[in-house]
Amino acid sequence: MKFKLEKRDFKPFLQSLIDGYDLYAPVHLAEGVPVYRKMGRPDEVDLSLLNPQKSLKEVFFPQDEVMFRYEKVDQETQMVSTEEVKRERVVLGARPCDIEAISIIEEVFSGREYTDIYFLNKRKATMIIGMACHQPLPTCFCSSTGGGPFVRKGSDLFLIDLGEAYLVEILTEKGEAFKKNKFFKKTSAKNLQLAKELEEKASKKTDSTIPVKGIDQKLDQWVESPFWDRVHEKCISCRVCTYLCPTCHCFDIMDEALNEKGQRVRNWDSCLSEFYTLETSGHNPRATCRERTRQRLMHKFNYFPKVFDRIACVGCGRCILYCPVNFDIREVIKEINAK
Amino acid sequence: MKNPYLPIPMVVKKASIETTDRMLRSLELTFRKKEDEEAFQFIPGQFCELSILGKGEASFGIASSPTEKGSLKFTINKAGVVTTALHQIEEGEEIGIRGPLGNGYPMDLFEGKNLLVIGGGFAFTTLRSLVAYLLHPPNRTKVKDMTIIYGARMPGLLLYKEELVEWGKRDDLQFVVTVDQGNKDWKGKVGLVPNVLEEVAPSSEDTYAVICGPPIMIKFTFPKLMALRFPNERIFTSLERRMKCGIGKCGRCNIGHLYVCKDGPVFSYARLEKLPKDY
Amino acid sequence: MMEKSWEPKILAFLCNWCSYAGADLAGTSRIQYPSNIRVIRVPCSGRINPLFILKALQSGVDGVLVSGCHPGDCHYLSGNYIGRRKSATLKCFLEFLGIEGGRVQFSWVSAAEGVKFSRVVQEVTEEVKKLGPLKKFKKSSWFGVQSSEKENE
Amino acid sequence: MIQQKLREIAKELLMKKEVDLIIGFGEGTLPLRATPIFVRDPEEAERIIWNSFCENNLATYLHKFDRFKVGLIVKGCDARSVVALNLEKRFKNNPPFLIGVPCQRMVDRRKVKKAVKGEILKVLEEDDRIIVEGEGFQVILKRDDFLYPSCQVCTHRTPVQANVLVDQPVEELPLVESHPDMDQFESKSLEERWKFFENEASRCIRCYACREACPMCYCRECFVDSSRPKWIEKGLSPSDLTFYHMVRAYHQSGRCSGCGSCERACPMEIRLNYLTQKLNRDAKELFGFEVGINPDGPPPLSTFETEDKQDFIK
Repeated sequence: MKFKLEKRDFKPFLQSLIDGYDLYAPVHLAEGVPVYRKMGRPDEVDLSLLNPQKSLKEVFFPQDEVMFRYEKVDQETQMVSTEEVKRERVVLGARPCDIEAISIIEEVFSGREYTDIYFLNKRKATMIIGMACHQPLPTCFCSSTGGGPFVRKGSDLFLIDLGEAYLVEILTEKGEAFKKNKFFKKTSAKNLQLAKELEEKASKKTDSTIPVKGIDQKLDQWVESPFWDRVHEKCISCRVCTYLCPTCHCFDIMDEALNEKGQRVRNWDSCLSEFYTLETSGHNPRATCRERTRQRLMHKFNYFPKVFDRIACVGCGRCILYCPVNFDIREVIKEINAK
Repeated sequence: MKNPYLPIPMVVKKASIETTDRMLRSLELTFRKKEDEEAFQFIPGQFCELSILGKGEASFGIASSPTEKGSLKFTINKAGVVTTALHQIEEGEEIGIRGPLGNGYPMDLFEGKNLLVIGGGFAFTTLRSLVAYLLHPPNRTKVKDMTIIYGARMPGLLLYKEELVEWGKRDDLQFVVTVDQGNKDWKGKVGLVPNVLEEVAPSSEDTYAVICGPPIMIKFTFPKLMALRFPNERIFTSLERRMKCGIGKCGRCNIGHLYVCKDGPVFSYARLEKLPKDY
Repeated sequence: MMEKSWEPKILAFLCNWCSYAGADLAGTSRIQYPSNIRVIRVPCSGRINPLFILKALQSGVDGVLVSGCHPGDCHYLSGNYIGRRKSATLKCFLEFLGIEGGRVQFSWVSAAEGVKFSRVVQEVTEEVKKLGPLKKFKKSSWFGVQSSEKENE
Repeated sequence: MIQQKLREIAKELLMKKEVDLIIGFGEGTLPLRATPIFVRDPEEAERIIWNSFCENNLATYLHKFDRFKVGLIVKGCDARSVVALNLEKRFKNNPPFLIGVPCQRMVDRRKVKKAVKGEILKVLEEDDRIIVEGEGFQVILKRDDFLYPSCQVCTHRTPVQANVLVDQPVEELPLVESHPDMDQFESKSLEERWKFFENEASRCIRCYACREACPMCYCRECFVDSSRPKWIEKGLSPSDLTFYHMVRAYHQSGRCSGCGSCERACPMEIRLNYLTQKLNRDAKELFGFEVGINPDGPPPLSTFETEDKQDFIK
């Protein structure tokens, strides 16, 4: 089902979303730094930038998240779990790569034996309004990892910016709630044609030549390769790539206490940190940057595919764009492929 | 949907210092709620996350046997924030617990076979669970010959001393306790675990071996097992890694594509051989 | 209403050899000083890691007093001189960031200066009282607030 | 010219086996970027480049490669970091061989990006101009308008201590008198200053890139990682974020070369440079100490003068 949403109706449309849901969308903080935030007013939404530094995962798996709160009253401890999502949510303006990444995290957090209720509750309560990328960055390689700037997978609604208006596509049952939305108008064949052209143009722009195919099997033989002795050299062990990565999902669980009250919190954690695997005894299974860099890359391209049959990279390019030392994952993939 | 991160409340029934260096303390916990107790079904080798609110969580192997109904036993080495708190907690106080977690020992494989159990130091906890389970009257017939070798650095560092005496009196198992260094009161064996293993020389025929201990012990015992012709797939060990969630989500305890918390902690050497040496 | 009931909490790090003894002397001589201070005895004012001061402020005190031996009197010869440099840089830095200088104070009090100790505590308490409760970066004002629950402002 | 000279020196050092490896800059994979490279083979010395985007402080790698004899390509600020590390006795047995480059000041890639509409695909440097090209556009920018703030105020561009210097020393004058962020910050009231600081810190994602990029942050265990005592929680509460940034900066007191690497490394574009600039100014005013210039003696906070300022002490 396809509709047209005029730009002049966009703000009222956003207002209707804010009235009906918790609306999450990119907003500018300062200095041109956008983030996903819960919106209070329609004019905060800023779709001009492609991807905020911190990816969409933040909306489903916040960097710091209270798991439960507790209070000690006499001898008894009362615990209040915070997994419940109180209001239906809408995410607007997410790009296909980030949306794909959510499904990657979902693979881990759903799981057969144990389910991560905090993530899944949010996922279930959220409708995703995806947005096409017209101007992929030079660092984008989603076309190489099986995605693309116009890939609709995972979106309930999908917006394509046609200049004067948005083309709205309703893609799922969940999205059909919007079928009768008063701002959605009939669309024309001309608009559909324009969308098609934009799609073709954008698809050509993202790099589809990064050879990730078969890399998982290739890496089977690479665990002890001297290749890892050099790859890590320039890495300074910060966590930029893992925190900004839309698919990285490691976390730490900590207790924060203040007198008789407290909370158990989970915070993002990173395999690039020395303290990530350090045991109390002092033993560290991944003691140097070499093993930790290997872990990051192997997890994305070998370990993850072994369990879930897909790589854990969506080609968003954040780790390349924001790395302080210009560590380029594309180069590493190419190098592995060339050997 | 159940929230796997929420601890269930338990109460410290009994706390006791196990060793003369006072670094190991055993806690016997009872369930606060009847329904929690009924839902808690485990096999030897599984572990739990114990939590003291405000301090955090840490994982510990269950030292009691499933046959010992009504309570759970853990033995805790004092090392970090949580373990120190667990050393300070008093009888009657509350502890949060999540579990049972992990795979446990492959009891189905052991069935009808001989079993060799080798333990060193405080890694004996889950082995105690295993042994106590098998020595429970109807279970003893599950395996044929049982050989147990347990070593510690000094007599005072041996765990579960009273039980060790009991086991030593039994005639349905070969039980060897050894210390690296004896003292004037010690009348038992003195010798390192690998050497004792060589001496005892159990047959590898139709036998499974379970080995848990400090890395240095494993390093020297493993070749002796090889010399006795134990194949890799019949040697099992229980690994330790830093853990947080215990359910295969938080990411840190992976060895290759496997998670120690979810796919382990018990692995056969045949399986470990194929993985990166990330442990 | 707030002003009437509110009393500042002040953490005092006192060096074992001089200021702690000075406080003791104030006590045994029955010299009155405000009960707003909580004392932590430290071996030397040079032992004070600026992190202690910041952590104290974060954890809920409204002011910090560090007191040690007079220059030249340090039991460890130079501890208070080294501490003086750390104090100077920290004080400048905190004021630069926007934390009132009055919240972090330093003094020399010898074992014989019970009267001075009492005066210093009175002055510090008065100053912190004037500044009001510290809200900036205090943990408890933020406790239980999650980044994900924050709305965009 | 500088680039050629660097290659020659690197090649010679490696051939004569005077160093195990050279740490320098190579071509980055993005426009406006250079990337650290680690050259072990004399033939590979050809990969070394020099341009206005060699922004990292390579001295930070000296900790990672402390078991090697390192030939380090340094700008003025990097060299001062090495001197400061030397004061802290970091290289007792293995001092690095410093290949000094009198620095032409580095270009702020973010400033350039913001000045240009559209994606930059190619960048050329010509004298004092930067030519930026993208799909269907070419923009010529005046180089001096796009420098890092820390570079604008730099007064020690020529490495103070280098085993070799690849070019003539440059004139040591700051381009602007005072740090732009500093000025702006200091003109504010106490409350406004805190608000600004807190607001900047609020973007922090605790990635610790600022810490890792800094050569002076080499503690085995940082206060943020310590669990006993636990100084700080790991979440994003404004209390912890400001606490982290206060302490991280303060730990640089009397130690920061002012290279600005922390700020450049930050993916969230948090301004950090003004904090350490302030500490440096204090070190100079209070103790007459300038980081990296005084090659002898202990760092200022490990020593004292009996005459030190104490008017703030009751």
